Amino acid sequence: MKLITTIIKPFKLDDVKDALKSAGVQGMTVSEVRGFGRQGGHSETYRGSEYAIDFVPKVRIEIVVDDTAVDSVVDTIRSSANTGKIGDGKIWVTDVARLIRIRTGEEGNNAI
Amino acid sequence: MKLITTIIKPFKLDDVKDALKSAGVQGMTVSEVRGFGRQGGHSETYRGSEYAIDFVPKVRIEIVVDDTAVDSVVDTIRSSANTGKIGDGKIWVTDVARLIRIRTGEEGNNAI
Amino acid sequence: MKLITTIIKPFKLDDVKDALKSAGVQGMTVSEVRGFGRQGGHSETYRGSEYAIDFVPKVRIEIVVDDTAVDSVVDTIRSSANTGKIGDGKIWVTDVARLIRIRTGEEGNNAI
Amino acid sequence: MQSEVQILGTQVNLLWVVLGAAMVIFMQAGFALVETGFCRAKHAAHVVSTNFAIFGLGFVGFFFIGFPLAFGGFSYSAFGLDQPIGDALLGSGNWIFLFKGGWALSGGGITPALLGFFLYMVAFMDTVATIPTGSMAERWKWSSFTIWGVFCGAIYYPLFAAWTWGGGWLAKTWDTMGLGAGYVDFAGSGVVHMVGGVAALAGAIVLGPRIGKFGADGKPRAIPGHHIPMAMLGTFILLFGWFGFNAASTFAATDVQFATVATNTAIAGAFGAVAGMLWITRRTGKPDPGMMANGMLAGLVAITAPCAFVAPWAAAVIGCIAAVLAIETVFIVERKLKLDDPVGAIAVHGMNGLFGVLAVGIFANGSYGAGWNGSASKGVEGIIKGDWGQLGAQALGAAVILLVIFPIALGFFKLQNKLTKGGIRSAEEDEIQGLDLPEMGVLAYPEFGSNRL
Amino acid sequence: MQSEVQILGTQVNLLWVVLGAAMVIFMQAGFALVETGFCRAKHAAHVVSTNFAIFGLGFVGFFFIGFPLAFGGFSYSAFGLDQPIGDALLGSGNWIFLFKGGWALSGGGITPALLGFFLYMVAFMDTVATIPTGSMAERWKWSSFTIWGVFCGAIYYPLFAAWTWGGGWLAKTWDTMGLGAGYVDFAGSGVVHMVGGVAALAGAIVLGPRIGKFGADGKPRAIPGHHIPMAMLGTFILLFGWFGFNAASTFAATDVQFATVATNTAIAGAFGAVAGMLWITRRTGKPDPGMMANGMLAGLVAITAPCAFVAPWAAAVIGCIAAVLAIETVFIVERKLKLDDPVGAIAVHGMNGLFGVLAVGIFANGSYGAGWNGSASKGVEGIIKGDWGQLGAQALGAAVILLVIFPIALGFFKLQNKLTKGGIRSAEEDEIQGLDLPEMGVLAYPEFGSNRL
Amino acid sequence: MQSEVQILGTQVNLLWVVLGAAMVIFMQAGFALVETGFCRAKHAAHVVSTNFAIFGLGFVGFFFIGFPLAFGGFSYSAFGLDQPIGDALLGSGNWIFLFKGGWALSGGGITPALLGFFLYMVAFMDTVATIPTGSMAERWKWSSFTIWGVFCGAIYYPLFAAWTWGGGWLAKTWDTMGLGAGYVDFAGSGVVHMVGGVAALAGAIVLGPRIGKFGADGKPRAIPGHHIPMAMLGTFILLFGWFGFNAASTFAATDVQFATVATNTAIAGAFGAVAGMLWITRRTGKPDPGMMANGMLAGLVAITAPCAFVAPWAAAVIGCIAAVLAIETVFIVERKLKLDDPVGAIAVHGMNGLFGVLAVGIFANGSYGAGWNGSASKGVEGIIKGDWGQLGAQALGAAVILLVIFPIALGFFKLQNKLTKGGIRSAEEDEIQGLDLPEMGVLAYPEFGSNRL
Ligand SMILES: Nc1ncnc2c1ncn2[C@@H]1O[C@H](COP(=O)(O)OP(=O)(O)O)[C@@H](O)[C@H]1O
Ligand SMILES: Nc1ncnc2c1ncn2[C@@H]1O[C@H](COP(=O)(O)OP(=O)(O)O)[C@@H](O)[C@H]1O
Ligand SMILES: Nc1ncnc2c1ncn2[C@@H]1O[C@H](COP(=O)(O)OP(=O)(O)O)[C@@H](O)[C@H]1O
Repeated sequence: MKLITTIIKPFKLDDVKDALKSAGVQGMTVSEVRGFGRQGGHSETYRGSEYAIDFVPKVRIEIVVDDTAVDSVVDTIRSSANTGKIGDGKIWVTDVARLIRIRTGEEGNNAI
Repeated sequence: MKLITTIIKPFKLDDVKDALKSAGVQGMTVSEVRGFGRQGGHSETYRGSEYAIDFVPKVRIEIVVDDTAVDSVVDTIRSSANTGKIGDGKIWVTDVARLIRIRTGEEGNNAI
Repeated sequence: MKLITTIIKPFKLDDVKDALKSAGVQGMTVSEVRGFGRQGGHSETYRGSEYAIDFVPKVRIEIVVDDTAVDSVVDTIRSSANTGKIGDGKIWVTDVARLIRIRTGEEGNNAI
Repeated sequence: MQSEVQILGTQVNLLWVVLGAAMVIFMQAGFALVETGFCRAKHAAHVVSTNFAIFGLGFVGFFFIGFPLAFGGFSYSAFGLDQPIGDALLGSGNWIFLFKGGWALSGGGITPALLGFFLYMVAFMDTVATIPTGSMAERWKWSSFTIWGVFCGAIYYPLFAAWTWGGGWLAKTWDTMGLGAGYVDFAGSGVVHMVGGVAALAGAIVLGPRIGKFGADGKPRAIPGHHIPMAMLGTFILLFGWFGFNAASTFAATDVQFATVATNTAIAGAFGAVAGMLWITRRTGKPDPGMMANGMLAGLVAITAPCAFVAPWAAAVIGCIAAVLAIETVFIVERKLKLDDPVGAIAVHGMNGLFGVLAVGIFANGSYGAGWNGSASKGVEGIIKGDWGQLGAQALGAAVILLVIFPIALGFFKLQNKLTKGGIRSAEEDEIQGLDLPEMGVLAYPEFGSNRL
Repeated sequence: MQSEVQILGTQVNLLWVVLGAAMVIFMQAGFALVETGFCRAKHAAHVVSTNFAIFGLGFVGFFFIGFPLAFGGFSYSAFGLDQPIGDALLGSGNWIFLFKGGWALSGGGITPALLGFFLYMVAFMDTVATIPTGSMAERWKWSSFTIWGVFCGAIYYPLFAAWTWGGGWLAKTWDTMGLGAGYVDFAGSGVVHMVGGVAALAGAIVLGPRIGKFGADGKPRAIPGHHIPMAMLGTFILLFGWFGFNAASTFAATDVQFATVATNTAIAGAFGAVAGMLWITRRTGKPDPGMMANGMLAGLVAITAPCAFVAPWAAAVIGCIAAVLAIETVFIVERKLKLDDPVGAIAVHGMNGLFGVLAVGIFANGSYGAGWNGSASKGVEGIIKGDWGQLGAQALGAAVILLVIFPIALGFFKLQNKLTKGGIRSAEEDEIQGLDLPEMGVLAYPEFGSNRL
Repeated sequence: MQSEVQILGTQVNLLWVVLGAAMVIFMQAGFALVETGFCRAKHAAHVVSTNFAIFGLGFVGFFFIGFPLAFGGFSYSAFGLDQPIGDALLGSGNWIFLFKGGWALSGGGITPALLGFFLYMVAFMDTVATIPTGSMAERWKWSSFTIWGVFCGAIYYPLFAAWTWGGGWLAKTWDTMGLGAGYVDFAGSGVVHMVGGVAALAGAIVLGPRIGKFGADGKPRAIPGHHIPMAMLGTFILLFGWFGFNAASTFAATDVQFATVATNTAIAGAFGAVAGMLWITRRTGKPDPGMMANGMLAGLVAITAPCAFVAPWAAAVIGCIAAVLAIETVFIVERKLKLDDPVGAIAVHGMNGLFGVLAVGIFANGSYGAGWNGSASKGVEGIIKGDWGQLGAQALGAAVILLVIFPIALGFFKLQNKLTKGGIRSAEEDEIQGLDLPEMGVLAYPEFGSNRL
């Protein structure tokens, strides 16, 4: 099994979620993060003093999938999260040694 | 070393933490996440318009442990987080190549 | 490629970010977490009842880097996040099988 | 010559008006909180700031031009205003359309009493000005908004105010058309709320719905407000201020009808809140806090015109009808008209302003309003007393708002939209990101929710 | 016949009562914020909505039935109420238990003065009604709550109000039992706060503690409130409104004792806040903001009955004692009685309502209250003046609240709990998740904390 | 002997003062919200609690000592205070520096009228006391702060108050130095705001800037406030309360100048808000909500002294100048003086207090203030009327605040800093973590942002 982690633009969350759902993904875990990257931040003025906002809001999605599903899930994310503008985000894939469903204790692909 | 990541129901956090503590786990990192899965969301009505709440609040715990501790930690989580109802969550295990304690620079099992 | 995950004290975020930037890191993803560890929590009194605060606020940074950069990034984090006091946090390194830039579809080191 | 007692009476009357003005001005806080609470966190600094800035923007317009246009010809003896500060600017006799005099509160006649009257009136004007900030929230470009503020204070509000409270042509329809005691609007269901409500409608039409408000299928999607307690606090502040809004509109502590007015106001608000709760529970299964708040506000808006003229039981009935009307109007605005009004301003102020104006012509029981508008009326009477004339005057007033004032608002926003580079709507990327940083330069909550770090 | 000056005096008196009523109604916002701030975010829309809806629910009950039952026989000359609108319904002479007259504010005698009086009184009733929303917060089923609201306005509050302020039997104990000037409660430490406080106690007993409030060992666990600034704002609003609550209870601007009352009120609140700060710091090491706020509110509750009858130094003493009492009562309620009162309503309103009632009998200095309750009293006197009779009357009143009114509240909640399917407590899973979504259909803060996305 | 009408007049006057006092006390909520909103979430419980506790702390000091020192010799006939409760304590004749009498509001002469006067005055004192909580926020040790509260109520505020409003030497400069009508400060631009503002300045100097406020290069860094709607609500509450602050300073409803005062107050606030918006947009490109709020508050502070003496056009001019002054002073305080004032207290209250004091000497038009301070003045006149004497009196007053009162504040904080173990500044690690947990024992928002779980 693989863990696919992706960082996307927040307003794309609904699109990505819907696309993944259609692609058969049955579960995922989402969290709010802040990104630092090429997109850069910007500087604002508050009471006359400048302040830099280096981080921009992003959303992270984690999905554990069967090895065979990795490519299609990655493609689905790519196409649904893409705006073509800088800051669209990343997808990375890591190995998962074990996966357990807490409710049933099922392991491996059955637990996805 | 292994990284054990688990997604549980928020109100189970105290139980899981206490169980892990009793089981000898000395450190963990917790964050708020939102889950999408079999449990499903629900739809509500606001000012007469329906809206779907697809994500449910979950808590993620990350624990880096010595390889030998993996099984007992997984079991501890399973038993303390289990309610038997849908949405109890997942546990997954990934490999950790290196672990460093920032304060001392210790590495490996000593850094846990 | 490797994923470097580090848990640091929140007020060190700016220092670590600046140090990483100087060290040539071009992207990272940051999130708020709560840590449980040797630093311990503390107990407070609210309306006369005690309550334990077991978790302390921490910040997590995730950085995907080229294999060759791991050591220098780890060192940079260590030196910039270090206060010498308990609770400074951890750094752990895991393998990344694939990395994709959503905007362009680039893969691997080009996507960093 | 006035006796010592009479002088003391006018002093107390003036005090009542000034206290009332302070309470109405405090309502700005209520509007700010209701609107901000019912919008999203990413626009919160923008929404609250429009409600803040409007106070000064409208004020400046009213100070220089609006007040003279509307009230230059006004005279009211109760608190020592025994002569007008000006005269007709447009029209004459029973057919005056605009007044003049007292520009920038300078020139003769600027007595303490006149200043107290100005203060009360500027507070009412600002209520009108702030109503569209609700229906246009989350997508109104700041620079365009500021122009509305000045326009409303200088021109938009003064028009209908001049025709009615200022003593203009609609106040004289008892004479010119034999309709009741002329247009009667005790504290402004029409002059303030409906006039503001139609501007809210015009603005919502010109701006179009927020991104994401309507699905691809054209169905409205809920966009929940980010802070329910804030909106509830705002509602309470409005309720409190409304006692100044309605009861001090006697302009006199020596006219004890202020007590009737205050109590009728509370009755309509209370019954509106309860009716709103029951009705929305019936419609959607749960007591949506937003609709409960709208129900109370709807009752308050609707009682504003009739509050001095009706019996307590009628205030209760008016409150109940108003709440149902507000909720149903929200549905119609969204589902039929496909308009996006984040806080329900069109339903609450527009529809119930209209209902309040008509309610005078229905429920007035003849116990108050003798000599109103200079008429020979022995008391304003609605159709429950068998008199249809007053309802006629009221219907005429309402029609004028719909057919004259609404088009002016619509024309203003359309023209401004055309003349403004990029239009009066915020840039799409700013709206998506939230207007706070791009337009105001700060986040409302840099440390909460997704904005922290 | 009244002279012109007298007429103006009654007009001003009525204005004072109406202004006071508006200020007391504004206190609803204070209660809403204090309670919501001291509860958790996941219940915030529910808690704030109970405090909002109670205003209308209690109002409706009081409008139709409660006001006549309590005040049908009331007459007060200061602002033009020269004759009662009704008569005894139950009892007669010195032993009246309920009144009648003016149902739904209709029938004869519904003058502006009567309406102003109603407005002031309905505001007091709503204070009673809202007190239990604090002790019962985070676990009170919405539909069950709504029934309490109507019951409190229609029956619960009117009982003790009829017996005291309405002119019923407790007001006559000077005659029937030779006790002081009869039961004396200037602005309602007993009639309002203690009556509300014992309902809060009854409700907390019937509902039981929130899930997680007590550990397996039976020790109370802290459940910190989610919004301290909100609770503090609420406290300030209550302080502001209290000037209307107490000072306007002279029913007369022509009775300058209102100034003494206002100042004593402020003194007790200020000293209560300081004493609360010192005491909680002594007990737990830190100046818990919640306890500071409770300290001020305790002082305000305790001064409410004696405020017109005591010297400034006594107000200071009362404030200090009240704050200590409140804090210690919080400890007793949690640790000994094992009850869960999220906001301290039992300690603040119940215990200090009791203390305030008795404080009249202790600290009254005889300078005010001549002829109170129709007695021959030359001024209400407490034991500091060597008179134990007033304390007797006060103790009797307090005993009646404890032994008659409290059982009625307890019986009501117990009965309702039995008759309601699933009881009057929210479903366990709803309580764990937070009542906002399951009961209200919306989250208080869909974008903050764990609720965002 | 007073006629019946006159008696009623004094009763109404007293009512006005008591209502005004309630409104001013409510301003504490405004200060609390503005300051808390403009600070960070991790200190929010601390900041709001200082603003809460100061009310009681200052009150206690003023009750026992401060009021007698300042107002023991004061007598004012309008609402029945026909004789002073005390006498000179220090000095005599035209050169009185402190008074005595009425310690702890006991002894003879403690009439309702005196108590009402006390209430109004204690509210003003608390405004002074709370101003430094803004400039010293986020780093002021709680225990040290509490001592300031008592000191301000007991000694600090009473000094300048005694010299001016109390009837001391600065009120007599018309006689002793031939300067205008003596120092004239209608509602306290100087006595309250500037006196508070220089204490804010002193405190900011002694505490030093917050950790992270200035970069290594010495450049100020922005530390955005955590809750813009909260700060805006606070500003609205202040605006509302300011009508009590200024207009009730006539001490008389029978002096209809209260209406002029109220309207001038609104004008200055409105123009200040608009000017602030335009100026900050010009300077930084965006309408910073904090600066808009500061602009309105600056206008309100500046009009406070001259409000009764100037024409509406002058109020507008004063409001505009005040806003620009406030913004520029914020820049100077941060960039030149390298001081850290999180909420702009020095700029708003200090600088515009000064400007308001001088504005009397510039814009007063001679229509009001005849016989002020016991002088033979026919009306206070500024240089626009060709009279430079009043400006002299005003400049003298301002100089005294700068050269005598400011050093007292600075000395107090420096001494306290020396005498206190660890100084009056919070521990560094507490400041970094946020003062809420270590000093107050609770988090303001345990469930929002980074504090949840
Ligand atoms: N090396 C990295 N490691 C972890 N996260 C990264 C890395 N680089 C970028 N990110 C994340 O991806 C987001 C987008 O990256 P950015 O460089 O701005 O644009 P793009 O995705 O178009 O290359 C960043 O905001 C950050 O959250
Ligand atoms: N494939 C997945 N990858 C990542 N997280 C998942 C995945 N499936 C489920 N989750 C997480 O686990 C939670 C519980 O899953 P769910 O399917 O609702 O019930 P159960 O755990 O009983 O199977 C989800 O809310 C989500 O946070
Ligand atoms: N085994 C672990 N797995 C995951 N996170 C850990 C682990 N141990 C510690 N942490 C994280 O690191 C933080 C610091 O650890 P702590 O033991 O307090 O001090 P130190 O880093 O000095 O050893 C914790 O708050 C927690 O977030």
